[in-house]
Amino acid sequence: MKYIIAIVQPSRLEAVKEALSKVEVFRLTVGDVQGLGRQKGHTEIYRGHEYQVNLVRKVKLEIAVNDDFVDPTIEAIIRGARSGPEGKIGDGKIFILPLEDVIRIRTGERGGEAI
Amino acid sequence: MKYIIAIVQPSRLEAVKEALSKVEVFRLTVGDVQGLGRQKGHTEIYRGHEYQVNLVRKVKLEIAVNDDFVDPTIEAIIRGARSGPEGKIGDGKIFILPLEDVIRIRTGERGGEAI
Amino acid sequence: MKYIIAIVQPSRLEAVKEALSKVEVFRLTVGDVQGLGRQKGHTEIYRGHEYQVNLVRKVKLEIAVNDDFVDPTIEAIIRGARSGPEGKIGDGKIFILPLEDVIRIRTGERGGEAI
Amino acid sequence: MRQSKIFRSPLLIGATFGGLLLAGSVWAQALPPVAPSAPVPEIKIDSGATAWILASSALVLFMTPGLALFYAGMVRTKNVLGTLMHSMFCMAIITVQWVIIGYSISFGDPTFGGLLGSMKYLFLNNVACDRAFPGYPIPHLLHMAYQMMFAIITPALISGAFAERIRFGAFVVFTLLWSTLVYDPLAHWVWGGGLLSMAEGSWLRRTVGVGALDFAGGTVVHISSGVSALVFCLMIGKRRGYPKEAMLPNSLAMTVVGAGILWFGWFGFNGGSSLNSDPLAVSAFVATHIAAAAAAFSWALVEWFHRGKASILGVVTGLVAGLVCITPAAGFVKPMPALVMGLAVSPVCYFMVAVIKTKLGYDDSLDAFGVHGVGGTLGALMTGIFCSEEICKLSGFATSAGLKQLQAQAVAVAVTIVYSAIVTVILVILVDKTIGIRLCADDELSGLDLSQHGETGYNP
Amino acid sequence: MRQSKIFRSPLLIGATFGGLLLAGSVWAQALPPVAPSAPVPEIKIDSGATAWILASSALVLFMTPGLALFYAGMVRTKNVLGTLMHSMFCMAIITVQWVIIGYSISFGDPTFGGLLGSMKYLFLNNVACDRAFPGYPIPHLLHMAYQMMFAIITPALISGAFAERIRFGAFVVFTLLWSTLVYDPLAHWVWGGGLLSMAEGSWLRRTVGVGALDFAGGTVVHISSGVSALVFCLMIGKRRGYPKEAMLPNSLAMTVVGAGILWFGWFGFNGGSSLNSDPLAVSAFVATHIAAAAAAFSWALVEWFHRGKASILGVVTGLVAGLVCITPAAGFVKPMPALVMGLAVSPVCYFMVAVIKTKLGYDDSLDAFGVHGVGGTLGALMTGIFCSEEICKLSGFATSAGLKQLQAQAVAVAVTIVYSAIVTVILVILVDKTIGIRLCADDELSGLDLSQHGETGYNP
Amino acid sequence: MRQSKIFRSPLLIGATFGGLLLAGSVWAQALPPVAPSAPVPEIKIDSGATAWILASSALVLFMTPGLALFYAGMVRTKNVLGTLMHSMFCMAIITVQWVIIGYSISFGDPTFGGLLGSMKYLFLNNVACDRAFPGYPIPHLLHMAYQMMFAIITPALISGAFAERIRFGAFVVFTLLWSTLVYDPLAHWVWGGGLLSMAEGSWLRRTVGVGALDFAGGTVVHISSGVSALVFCLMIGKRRGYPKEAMLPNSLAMTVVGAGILWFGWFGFNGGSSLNSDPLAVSAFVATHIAAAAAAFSWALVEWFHRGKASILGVVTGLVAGLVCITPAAGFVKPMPALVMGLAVSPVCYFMVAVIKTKLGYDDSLDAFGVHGVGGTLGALMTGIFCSEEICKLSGFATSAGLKQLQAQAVAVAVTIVYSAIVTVILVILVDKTIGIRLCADDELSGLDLSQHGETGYNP
Ligand SMILES: Nc1ncnc2c1ncn2[C@@H]1O[C@H](COP(=O)(O)OP(=O)(O)O)[C@@H](O)[C@H]1O
Ligand SMILES: Nc1ncnc2c1ncn2[C@@H]1O[C@H](COP(=O)(O)OP(=O)(O)O)[C@@H](O)[C@H]1O
Ligand SMILES: Nc1ncnc2c1ncn2[C@@H]1O[C@H](COP(=O)(O)OP(=O)(O)O)[C@@H](O)[C@H]1O
Repeated sequence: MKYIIAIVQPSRLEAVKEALSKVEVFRLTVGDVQGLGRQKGHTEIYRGHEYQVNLVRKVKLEIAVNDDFVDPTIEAIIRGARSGPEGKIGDGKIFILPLEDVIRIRTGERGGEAI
Repeated sequence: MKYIIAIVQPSRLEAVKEALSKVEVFRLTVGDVQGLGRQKGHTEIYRGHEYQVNLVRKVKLEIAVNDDFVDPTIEAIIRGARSGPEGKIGDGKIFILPLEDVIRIRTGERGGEAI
Repeated sequence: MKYIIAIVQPSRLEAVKEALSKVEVFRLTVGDVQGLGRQKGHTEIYRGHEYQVNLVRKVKLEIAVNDDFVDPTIEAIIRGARSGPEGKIGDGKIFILPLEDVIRIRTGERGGEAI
Repeated sequence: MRQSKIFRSPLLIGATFGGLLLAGSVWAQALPPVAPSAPVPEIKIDSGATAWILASSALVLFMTPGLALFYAGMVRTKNVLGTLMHSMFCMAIITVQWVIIGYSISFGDPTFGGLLGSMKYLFLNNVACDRAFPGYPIPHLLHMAYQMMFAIITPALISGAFAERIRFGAFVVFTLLWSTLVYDPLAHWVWGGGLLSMAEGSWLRRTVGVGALDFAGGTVVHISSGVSALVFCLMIGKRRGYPKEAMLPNSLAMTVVGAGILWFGWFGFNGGSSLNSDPLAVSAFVATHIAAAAAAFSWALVEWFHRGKASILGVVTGLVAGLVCITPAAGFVKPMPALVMGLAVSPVCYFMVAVIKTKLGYDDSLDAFGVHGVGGTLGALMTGIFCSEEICKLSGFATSAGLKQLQAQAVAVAVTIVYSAIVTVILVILVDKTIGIRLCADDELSGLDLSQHGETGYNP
Repeated sequence: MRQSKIFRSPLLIGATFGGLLLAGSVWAQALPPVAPSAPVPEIKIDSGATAWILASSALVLFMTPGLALFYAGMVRTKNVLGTLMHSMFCMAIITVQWVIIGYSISFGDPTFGGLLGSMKYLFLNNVACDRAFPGYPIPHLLHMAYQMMFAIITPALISGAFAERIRFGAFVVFTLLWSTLVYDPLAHWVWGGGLLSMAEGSWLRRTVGVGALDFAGGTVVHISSGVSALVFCLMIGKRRGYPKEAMLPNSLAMTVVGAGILWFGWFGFNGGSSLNSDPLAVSAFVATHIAAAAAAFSWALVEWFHRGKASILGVVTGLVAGLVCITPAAGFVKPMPALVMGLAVSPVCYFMVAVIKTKLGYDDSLDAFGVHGVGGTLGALMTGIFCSEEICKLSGFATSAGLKQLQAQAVAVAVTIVYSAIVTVILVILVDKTIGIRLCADDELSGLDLSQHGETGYNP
Repeated sequence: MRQSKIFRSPLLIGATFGGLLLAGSVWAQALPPVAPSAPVPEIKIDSGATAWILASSALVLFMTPGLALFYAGMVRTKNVLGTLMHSMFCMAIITVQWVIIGYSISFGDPTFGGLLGSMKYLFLNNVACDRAFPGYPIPHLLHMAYQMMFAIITPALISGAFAERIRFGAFVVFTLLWSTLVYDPLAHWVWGGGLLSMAEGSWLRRTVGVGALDFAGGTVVHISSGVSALVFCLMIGKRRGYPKEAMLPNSLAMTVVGAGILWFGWFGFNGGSSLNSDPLAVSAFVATHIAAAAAAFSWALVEWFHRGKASILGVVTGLVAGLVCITPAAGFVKPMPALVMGLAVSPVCYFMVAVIKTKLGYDDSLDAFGVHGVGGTLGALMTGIFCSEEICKLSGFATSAGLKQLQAQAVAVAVTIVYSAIVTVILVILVDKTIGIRLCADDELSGLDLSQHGETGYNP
């Protein structure tokens, strides 16, 4: 089992969700984060003073999957998250972490079937 | 050492915290997230137009524990997070990830005693 | 590769970012969280009623790094996050998780060079 | 099944409206011809007075959105819109009720010995825009409009008590009935020449020797709504989780905006109640302002001594308490007594909401009773103590010495409390039995906004 | 390159202003001496009337921030400041335009057979603060100020249609031109003694036999802006993602505040339009309030039947629709017809925004057309049906029976629609060709606030 | 120990109040009987004038919550309530101070050669609601109320300078003292017949030949508060992290609401300052509006040229600057000079806050000095340049040609600056030595809301 963490553009969230549901990944957790990376931030101006804001709004997805779902999930995320065929700086990253166990709180089920 | 991630209903947060403190887990980190899963979202209506909102508000707990604390922690979370004795769809999941090291910033302590 | 999670004081965020950039760690993801730990919360009073709020605002950093960057990263975080030379209760923790793979969405690159 | 549930509320609201109408019409027919009341000398309409009462009417109307914000800032995020709705919707339904029947009940010629107004003004018949309201230099229709704004905000005040747990349909039906059966008669009793009024031959005047002084609604508005609020919250029960769970205000900034608007609007509420742009209006205006300020100040002081910190919620609660307390007195007292009244009201209200409420354990969520009921009662009584011959003369009332007046005030307060409480009990039972008054657990958990209105307050 | 782009907008705005000025001056020279119009008896300035119109002017000005909030609450967070700006900046630029040339176009003596006002009031020449506005007991300068507030809010209304996707420079230039070429002439036609007015010998009077009734701006304000809004949103195109993506309001609480301010301010808008503090003002005030309430109520009912839930967005949309609908009628109808108008307008507007708009697929983002265009048209027509001899007499118009008046209303509506639509088409093309009207994709994605103004609405 | 610290502030506040009282009483006794001042012809109270000044008083009071929002939107989230408190609490304490002693200092008969008013009006003695204020057609008590609103907002303006870092107790004590020792005497000097006034035989009149023109508070309100703000922020020091850390406004939407309310209320501030509902009121009203609009516009233009983008914060800052600048002039200038003043003030203020402030490195957090100090000074001087004989006649002042007037203005400005600065220095030292003026590092870090008031602004 793997714990997949993906950082994507907020505007691509819907597309990623759609792409994931096509490969039958229906469960995930979403959070608001801010990213620092190659993508530049923006400038805000208040009463003539410029402020450089380098943190960029991103969305973080967390998806626990069984091993055979890892590749389709990754591909689906890439498909949904890339801006245009070329992709753009800031499109984000996917991190794959090992996952040892999963428990469904409602039933107490554990492991692969609880995912 | 394990890194336990739990997704629970916002309304159960207090109960989970209480249950955890009973097994002497006093340290954790909490974040607001939104979940997609079996639980259905809700409908919002603006000027006669219906919008399906399928992301559901959830709370994410992150708890780093030493190995012998893993099971009590899991049980405590289940106890606190389940809605009613049967549980309800949407009650959430617990994910167990391996944790290699912990450092307490203030003292620089590492490993089990820093947890 | 490691996935480093650090919980720090919101007021230290800037200092940590600076310290990290000194060791050439330029990419990371930041989120707002609330922590429970040794640090006490605060009291709020509404119309004469006191409420104990024990969750404390914290910032969570997530940084994926190649193995040889782990130690400099940890040291940089400690340097930036510690309040004063002694540190203060509540200064936070660093968690080191194993990371199996990284994919850059834009290019599809994988592994160490995608970090 | 789902259909029927959904439609039960609007149908009932329709039925309520229909019933009111029917009752009104039947009554209008059934009544004996009204005996011509003593002719009040008609005064010429004055453009200055009209200007100020137009402005005052607008100010009082503006208080209702102000109240909406004041209350909505104090609830949890998931209930912010539902709470706004409670006040805002009063603007819609009470207006309709008022122009159909409410004004007539309140200000029609006294019938049944001053129990209710006659149906003379049904559908605003006989309410002319180009003839003066008897005894005052403003058009009759303007008097109707000005009083309408009072009728709107009063039931909205109650909504602080049952916040975060009432079904919307139940709220609407209750509000319509309460306004018709509690507010309108009370307005008649005190201001319309009825039971408690200063009018020659009113019940109170015959009994105690003098009528009740209520300049802008201490009894009619604040005690009635405050007491009904207490009854209501006792009957509907506590919010799930109260008082164990912390239920923190979602936006005190919003509450402050609301309080600012309330203060601003209250100048119309009290300052306009002389129905003229005259020295009396000025006196009421000044008393109002001073009491609000003094009460804000004394609330902060009490907090400082009790908890070591003065809070903004305290300051705005205090200012509202001060405004409530001066309302019955505004046109009868001089500035320094107004200062004293303001300083006095906050400690009492604070004690009520911070100590007594906890002790007794009821959940008056936003302290509708603690502020309006308690502050209004205190104000009505203090009016009897502080009313000044000199100012009273401006309003044409010759006050006959202190004690008797205080006695009249006490009787009026008691009548208002008893009457409001009894009718509210009946209405709550009625509404609960027919459409159900309280949210189910799941709906309370997900909040008024989603469960009752299908909306969310904020979307980031 | 970057320079030139950035500076194109302010330069164009400068040019626009300059052009207006030049045109005005040339015209002022070129015109034949104005024939003295029929002398209106000068009435003495009255302090009460002045008080109420001063207050009304302030109230109407306050509506524009109210509108800013009403609209800004409905957009996505990233556009909240840009949307506020659309209304707030009208306060700045239209004021300047109005005192330079707008008032003169609107209220100068009719020239070219009532097509435009003369340049008599250029730079507020001949607008005295100590002489009465002919026929009314208020200073001439006060009439200018009061009318200015109308000129300000009208173009701001349009901004609901192109919300979330317009370039700021384009907005400014369009607004200035639209105000000068659409609003000012229309105001002249209806209120300034022009084509459509009640004035002796106006085109409409000659054609139909009677002038159009528009008490406070059904045609001039609401139809003109509503129709232009529709045209504009058709031309600028839909927001990216519309209607597939959910574009949820960032803060309905803000929208409610805005609606509360609008209701409050509308008392000045309609109640002040008698330009006096008289029975007519009272009548208009009351009609306004009743229609707003009734429409809020009926919108909630329609929602309840259609979707099973009444919403706060529905209630505030309804109240605005009611206010729009009563605007042309306020000073001509009695309270009960006002109630009917309020009840009637919401179902129609609801049908428009919830059904028709979806069917046709245009993106009138905040329903500027659906509420102001549709509600204004309905109101203008119903004015013809419900205007009451008795009330009309108060305003000095003798209405000559129903059908003819209805016909006059219909013609006025048609003229307004056609004229506004045509000029808007031309202006949109013009502005688009010169500086470009629509945000580029990236800017639309990051939002108006950052891309156009370099700010963010909320920083937690 | 903890006790003593906590209670030090309220005790000191009590002491302050007590001291003021004592001083007043002693003084009242000690003074020689006041020589009867030249009898001003008593004018009859007029209902229209009363209506407008009642409305104006309400409007000016409403500005203080408006200012609270304006400022609170600009601070960081953790300070939003504390910042609201700074303005809101002025409504409480200054009212109490004013009715006890402030009005008497300001408007009592000139004593000590016009340095202070006599104690004639202590506790509002001799301030009748049914006698006219000498020379004006409004009740004396109404004059007191109207002026009270000015006294309230003035110290609140200062709070923009020390935002986010002051102890609440220190704020309260400072504000009370400042109001008594700076505001009240200044009001006396300019409006109460004192040193700088137009009154026969005032010091300025004897020295320069003519008194200072300050229609609604350029010197008394804006320069005094602006200069004190500068002094205060220099003495209290910068916020921790300033200017390195970005301290972004938590909610510009809130700031916009505040600005809208300020504009609205300012109509009462300037428009009411004729203390009548007359042509002069209209003239002041119009000048006010035009200057606000022009300044909003010119601020946007300057930003556009300097940074390539116009911002909403710029527009609202500009409009406030315009309002400030026209305040001393409103009742003396014609519309077109008002336009010029509005256009002129923004570039100067912008230069101050965007360039000079950075250069000099002081932390006037919300630009209380940059806008009110600078804008007020500019306005006071330009009043001397643009005042029009024709308009001045309406207010009964015969202005004696330009240069002398300008000289009088300059002297008044200088006196105001020097006096305000000196007293503020003394007060800040005094308060700092007794209770400590600045938050400790931890409290500043956690914010005013939690550390000073035990509340949080938003709870999601
Ligand atoms: N090493 C990393 N650790 C944590 N987060 C990262 C890392 N690298 C990138 N990210 C996240 O991914 C986002 C996108 O990365 P960025 O460098 O801007 O563009 P690209 O996707 O083209 O590499 C960043 O904003 C950040 O949130
Ligand atoms: N595989 C998963 N990966 C990440 N998050 C998940 C996963 N499965 C469930 N969750 C989280 O748990 C929440 C509850 O899951 P859900 O399927 O609704 O009900 P249940 O708890 O009965 O399984 C989801 O909203 C989501 O946030
Ligand atoms: N075992 C843990 N698991 C998850 N988060 C933790 C853990 N221990 C500490 N934290 C996080 O670190 C923060 C700081 O810890 P705290 O105990 O207050 O002080 P210290 O840094 O001195 O140990 C907490 O608020 C919490 O967010």
